[in-house]
Amino acid sequence: MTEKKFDPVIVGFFCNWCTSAAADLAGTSRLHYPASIRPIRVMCSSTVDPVYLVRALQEGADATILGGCHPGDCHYITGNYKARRRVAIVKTVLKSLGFDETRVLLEWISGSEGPKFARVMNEYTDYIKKRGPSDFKYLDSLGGEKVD
Amino acid sequence: MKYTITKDPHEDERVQKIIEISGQNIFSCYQCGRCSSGCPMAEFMDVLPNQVFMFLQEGDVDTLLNAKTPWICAACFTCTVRCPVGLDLAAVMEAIRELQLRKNYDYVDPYKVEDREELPPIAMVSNFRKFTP
Amino acid sequence: MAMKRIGLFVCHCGRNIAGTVDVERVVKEISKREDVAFATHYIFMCSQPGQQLIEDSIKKYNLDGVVVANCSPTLHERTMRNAAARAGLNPYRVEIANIREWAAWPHEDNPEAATRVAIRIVNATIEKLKANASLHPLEVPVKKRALVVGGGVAGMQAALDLADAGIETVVVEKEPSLGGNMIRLSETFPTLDCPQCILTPKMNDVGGHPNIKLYTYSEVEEVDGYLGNFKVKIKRKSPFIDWNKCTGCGECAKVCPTTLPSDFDLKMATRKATHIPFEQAVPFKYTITYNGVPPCNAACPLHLNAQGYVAAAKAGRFDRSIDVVWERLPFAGIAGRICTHPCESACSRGAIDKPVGIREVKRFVADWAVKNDRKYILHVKGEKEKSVAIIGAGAAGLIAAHDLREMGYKVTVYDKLPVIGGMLAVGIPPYRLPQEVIDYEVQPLIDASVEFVLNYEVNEKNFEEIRKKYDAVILAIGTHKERHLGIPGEEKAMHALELLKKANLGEDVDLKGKKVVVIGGGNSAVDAARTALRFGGDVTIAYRRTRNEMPAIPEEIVDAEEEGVKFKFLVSPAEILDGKIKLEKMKLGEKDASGRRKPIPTGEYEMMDADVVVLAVGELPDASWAEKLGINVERNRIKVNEFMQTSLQNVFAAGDAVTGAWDWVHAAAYGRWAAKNVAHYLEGEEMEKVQIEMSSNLRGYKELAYPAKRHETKKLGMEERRTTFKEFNLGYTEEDVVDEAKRCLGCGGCAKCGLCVEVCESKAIDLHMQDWYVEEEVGAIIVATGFEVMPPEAFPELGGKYPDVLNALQFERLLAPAGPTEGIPRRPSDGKIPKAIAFVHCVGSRDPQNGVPYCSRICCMYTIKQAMLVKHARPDIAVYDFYIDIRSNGKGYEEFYHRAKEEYGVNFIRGKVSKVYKVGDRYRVQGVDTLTGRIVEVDVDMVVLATAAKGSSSVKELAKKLRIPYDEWGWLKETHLKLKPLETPVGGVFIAGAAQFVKDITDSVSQGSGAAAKAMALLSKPELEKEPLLARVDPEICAGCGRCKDQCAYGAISIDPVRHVAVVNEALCEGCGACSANCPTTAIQVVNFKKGQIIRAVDVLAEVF
Amino acid sequence: MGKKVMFYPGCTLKGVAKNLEDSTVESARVLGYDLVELPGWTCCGAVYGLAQDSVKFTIANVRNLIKAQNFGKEIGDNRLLAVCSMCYNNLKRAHIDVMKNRDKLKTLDLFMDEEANYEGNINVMHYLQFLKNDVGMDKVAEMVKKPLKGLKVAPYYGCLLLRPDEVAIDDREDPHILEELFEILGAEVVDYPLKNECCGSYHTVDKKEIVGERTYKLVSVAKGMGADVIATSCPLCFFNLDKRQEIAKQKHSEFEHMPIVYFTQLMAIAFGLTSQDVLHFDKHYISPEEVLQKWL
Repeated sequence: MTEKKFDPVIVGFFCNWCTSAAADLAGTSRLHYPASIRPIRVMCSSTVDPVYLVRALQEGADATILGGCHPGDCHYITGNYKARRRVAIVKTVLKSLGFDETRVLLEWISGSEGPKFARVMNEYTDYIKKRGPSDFKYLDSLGGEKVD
Repeated sequence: MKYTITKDPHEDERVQKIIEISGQNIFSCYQCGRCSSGCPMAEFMDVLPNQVFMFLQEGDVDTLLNAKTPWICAACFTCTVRCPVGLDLAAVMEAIRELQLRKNYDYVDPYKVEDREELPPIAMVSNFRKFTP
Repeated sequence: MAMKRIGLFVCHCGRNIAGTVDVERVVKEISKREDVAFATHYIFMCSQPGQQLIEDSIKKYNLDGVVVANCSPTLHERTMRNAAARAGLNPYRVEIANIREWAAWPHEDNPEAATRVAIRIVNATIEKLKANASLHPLEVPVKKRALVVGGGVAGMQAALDLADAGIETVVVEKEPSLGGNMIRLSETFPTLDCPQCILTPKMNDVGGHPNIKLYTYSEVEEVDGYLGNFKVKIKRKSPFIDWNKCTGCGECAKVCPTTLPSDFDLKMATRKATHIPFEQAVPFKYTITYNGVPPCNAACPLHLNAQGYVAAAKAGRFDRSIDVVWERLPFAGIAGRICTHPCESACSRGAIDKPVGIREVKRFVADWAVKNDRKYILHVKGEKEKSVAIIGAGAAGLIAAHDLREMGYKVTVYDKLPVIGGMLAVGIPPYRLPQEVIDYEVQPLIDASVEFVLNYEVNEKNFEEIRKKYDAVILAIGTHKERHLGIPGEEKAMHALELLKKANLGEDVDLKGKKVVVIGGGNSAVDAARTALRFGGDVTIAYRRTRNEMPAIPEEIVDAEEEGVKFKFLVSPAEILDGKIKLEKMKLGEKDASGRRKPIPTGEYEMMDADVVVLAVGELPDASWAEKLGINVERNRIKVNEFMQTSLQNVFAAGDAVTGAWDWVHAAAYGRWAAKNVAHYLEGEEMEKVQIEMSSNLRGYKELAYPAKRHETKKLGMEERRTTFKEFNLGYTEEDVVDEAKRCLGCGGCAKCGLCVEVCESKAIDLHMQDWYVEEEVGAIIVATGFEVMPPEAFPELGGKYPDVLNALQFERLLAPAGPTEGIPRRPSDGKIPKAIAFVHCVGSRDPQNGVPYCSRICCMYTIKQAMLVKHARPDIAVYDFYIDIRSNGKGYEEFYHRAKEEYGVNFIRGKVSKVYKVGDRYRVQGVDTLTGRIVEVDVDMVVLATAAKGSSSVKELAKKLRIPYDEWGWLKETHLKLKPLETPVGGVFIAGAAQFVKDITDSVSQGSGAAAKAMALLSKPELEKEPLLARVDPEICAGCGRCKDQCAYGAISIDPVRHVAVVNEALCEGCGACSANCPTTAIQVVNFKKGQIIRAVDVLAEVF
Repeated sequence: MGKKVMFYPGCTLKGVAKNLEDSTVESARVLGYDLVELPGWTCCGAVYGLAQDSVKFTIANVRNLIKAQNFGKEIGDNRLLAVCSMCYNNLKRAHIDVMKNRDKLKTLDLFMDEEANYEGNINVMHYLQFLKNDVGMDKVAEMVKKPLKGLKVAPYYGCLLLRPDEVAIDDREDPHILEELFEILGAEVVDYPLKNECCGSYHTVDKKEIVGERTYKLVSVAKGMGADVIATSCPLCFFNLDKRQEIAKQKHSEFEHMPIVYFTQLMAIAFGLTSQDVLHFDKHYISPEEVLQKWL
């Protein structure tokens, strides 16, 4: 795959109240962003267990993005603050294990920020393209566990 | 009194240059006028500070290059600290002066300064720094 | 468990989806899955035939799960779920795959990619769906009552609408009356109705409505519970008046001597400490404002109610004033003469000019009582058998004797002197404290059978006997031993105590024409010097530091100087010779422990003529005998524990003997504590730790400080002062004392002088009333806490510190017909009617750098209204209105603006003012007219600043209790600005009026009604339906660690103490899932968003292909 | 010997503002501090450059800061005192500028390859801040020998002590530090509303008529408030308010002269330092001698 174009895989966890709505708005506004983004809706950014992020990286994603409401705006009062703490921990752990912690991104995108949603998706994809594929997914020892 | 806008002021190179030198987004001015009303030098100006921003927002840099105002501003920062949107007006005035000075233009001639003996050195240093290239 | 017969329905959405996504390929791809029993596509799934297709397929293929691939779930999730339900499938077994907004539209430039994303999204959705459980909405019971917080116009509207609908409503208002900001207004735009006319009927309705329970002067303290079932604890602040008894007659306010700035009039007027905010107040009940213990009272070691007796004196009620003193202290005359007055040092007035002459007020009322034959009577509260001996009839001994006798003990006081008073009698010269005063004030003790045994010296010989005879003993033996300097020739010197004792006992000392040098800088040095002067001496005080460091009372030093005492500073005695004294020169060094600069010897000497040298270098207790009896003595002082108890258990000690030579008030304070603990000891109760100090951070009302110098007392003629021992300070006159008392700034609010209690016929006033709490259960809460405007002081450049520069709400009071100036604007500084007024818009608003970023919305209109009202009241007042933009976007608003401009002659100038400053007694407004491009200056007499509005300052506290969000400016956050402006994220909590954002009356009233309707809709159901997508605990694997509990923002999780597992209160849970992400064992999961479901979806999404 | 603190006098104090330098150094000596002149200091540039793309105004100041860094290590103190408002403003802004903008610092460090790099720990202080925060107003009060009782002083801050915000030594709209000092010196302080307005600054070189008008306004208002003197800390304000009264008088015949002093001169007088070697009244156009006679 020497000269082959690198198309990253980015799993996006979007909270139901802000970032999902922003994604809807970006779509409705026909704002384009790369198909690298593979979205899933969650109720709140705080519901995203660090395991989800790691799992995505393990299973082949080159990056993950977590979108929540702006600080102070959380539908669930303080969920986004909890998410912020969790992401910080994931990043620290990744870094200390020698992995690229910038492959986890936390962004505050409110329901009215369709353009921002598209911009973040574009910029982050470009960024990950520059970084190249993640080496995390090639770690056999961290192979995915069975889930029932 | 008529001015024809021929080009989107946002695209005007000299406006952009002023934004670049001053580091200020001149388009955030909403014309409250507080800069002018607080300006100790305003009564000596031909274009009020708030009008400077309107000229820039309309892309009319020529008027400003020919105006006395940028050379009358004393960089006292009264407008800067009171501006509701946080514009550093003194920096914008400096940028307009710079457009001239960088063409090797002397606004004052050091040889023509009177009472040079009694003027404090800081007066001359600051004057020349502001008004000569 | 997992679904095996899933149906997929892909929608074309016309060309919206199908134009980009290859729907057939999606169907084909998904059909390959084993768990998919049926897959199809259709042009409009949301249409009737589309829904029918789903219903039919469910039945036909016996589907156990459905994925509809169409648009955002916010649009048609409910539609599809209902369709499934009609076909008998549990609606929670339907999931939406959003392939329109998330695949077709963002990738419409790349159909191939869009199709692949769509397939992936559908696959992920199926993975999630597979483990979905069948769920049923929860039902929550509802308490059919409501709470409205805030009694302004929005809150009242909401309360009335609810009450009219038959819902019992509790209204909580923090002020004593309903009305909010609106009742402060003069008139309202654009109709020019007066709030008194249109709001008071509403207030009365609220006050009298059978379905409304009104708590004014109250605050929400705690909120518990959830949607439909809130428990609210309400703090009822003590008005110190029983409102059930108060008739609103106002007699209390008539006699109240304490004037405070009116909070209702925003300091534009004053009011009494007991007050009704305004004439139409609802409820019409009086409230006493009490801020707490004032600094004077706190600083007094005896905690006399100084503000109280000063207040009564202010009213000319000297009888009441002396009673207030007597509540804590029988020795008013002594204290009034010699106290070192810590009260005055703490007095707030001192920060402005000089403290109030508190001591002299007390002195005056004590003398007044003597003159008017009002005697203090010691009332013994029930005779007791036990007896106490007190050794020493000085400051500490006397108060201990008084207190113990009052408690009923038999008290005997022993003293070695022939007179009562100890150091008061022999240490303080008679020109400061005549013996008659002591005798007069001790008489009530004697009348109440306190036994005094004089000329009786207690020592090691007779002490044990006394100790056996009495149940307890207090040693208050004072400091009657001279300290020695240890310099050569000291034996030639006289000691200050010796000199003072002779003077006090009427002996003569011949010092005529002699040069007297007094060594020392304390009170006894000054006393000795002035005494020697009266004996005819030529007196000099020699002190080793400077005047600044002298510990004597400063005014006594001044008195001494006036009388002719000379001072010599920075010298220390080295040797006393015949007729001379050798002094070593000193200089000042660094500060020592006492905070005074230390004298340092220089090694240089000088000689001074001295026929008599008087040493006043300190006194010590003579406690050597006590030490012999086994009482611990340290550094010559009797050692006591924190209860004033000595090492012998029934022996207590107090006063200078314990603290070392100090002053009367501290000796008395410790004496009182000794007495208190003796009583505890005798009754076998726990003793109390001595606590002399108390602090008060109250600082009086500066605005009450009209210029008034401290009054000086009358003094005896100088000739008599120099030659006789007659009392030299004659105290205040009757006029002076009243005038002086008026200088008090009323730090504590109500002074508790008790004048109102006397006049209240219905006996409603209780100055000891405490705050209390009530609990209410409600189903819905409406928050209508309103707004505040920034104070003018926040804008010094606009002259905010000047008295005639007001904010608009203050000016509103001046325009109000019932306001302090009866609707004619007058300058607060001098009461003059202004000739010109300037209004400044956008002060702090639209100014993210210096204030708030938003437009305060109402200012343009109220400023125009105020300008108009000024013109109404006085057409000759010129009005200048400096604005940036006139925002008149309401019904009739623009027309109103034009009337001001066209008919009323208001001058509008477009440009923001940058500076306002005083020129003479007018104010120069430095503005600009941005339209003509000129600087505009105008001199006016008043300036009104339209300052930015912010949320009510107490709202943040309340919001935290309710768990509703707010922004940095204090506005409460609605769920959705456009579509859910009345709701909050917390179910059952609604917001109305300016609590959400500043708004005018029209909008506030509408919102009040709107919020009431929302609450009614909620309360109209007997039970509430709730989405069942909530957290659930698997008790089998829950470890009970509690980490989920810490994560829950709703307090929905608790740990079952018995089973030691987490339990979710389903009524409180909102289903965010914060708990599940933190659970180390995956025991707590949100139903249908389980970890396994998400991970399977993630696996599909992350997979590379 | 008092405690040593670094002092940046600036060019003007060495000539026309000798009265400012000597009264500062001597008043500090009374308070127990030795103001040691920063060895090898160079001109501060008087005005700070506002163009974003230029570093020329920062170089000299950073060089001064580096010198202070070296000398500070020698005397064991990192405070660099300035009393001229312009010097203070420039040094402080340069410090803040390079601290905020590390790239700029890097460029400068590279440019000045002879010197050590600036470490950023020099505490640039105005003498007033030093009095208030380090010496303590109590200590100042202690040293007052001749309280200036009855002298009405209009405190004048001008621009550069208060603006821009990041260098302000006090509230920019309602400063009180001079007021506090003068009250401690026993003087009566006039509530002077124009205390933070510009004097016309460097326009005194080529547009002295404008400065004359400013002086007319500033002095007349102070007079109207009943002030006997205006006290300032900036040699340029001092020059404009003092010397340009000549023009004010020519233009406005009703104009009344008023002496201008440095706040440090008032300190010196209150401390009993009345020698002309400290006060240099010959440096004043309008002599303050008559107004201050009582305390000299």
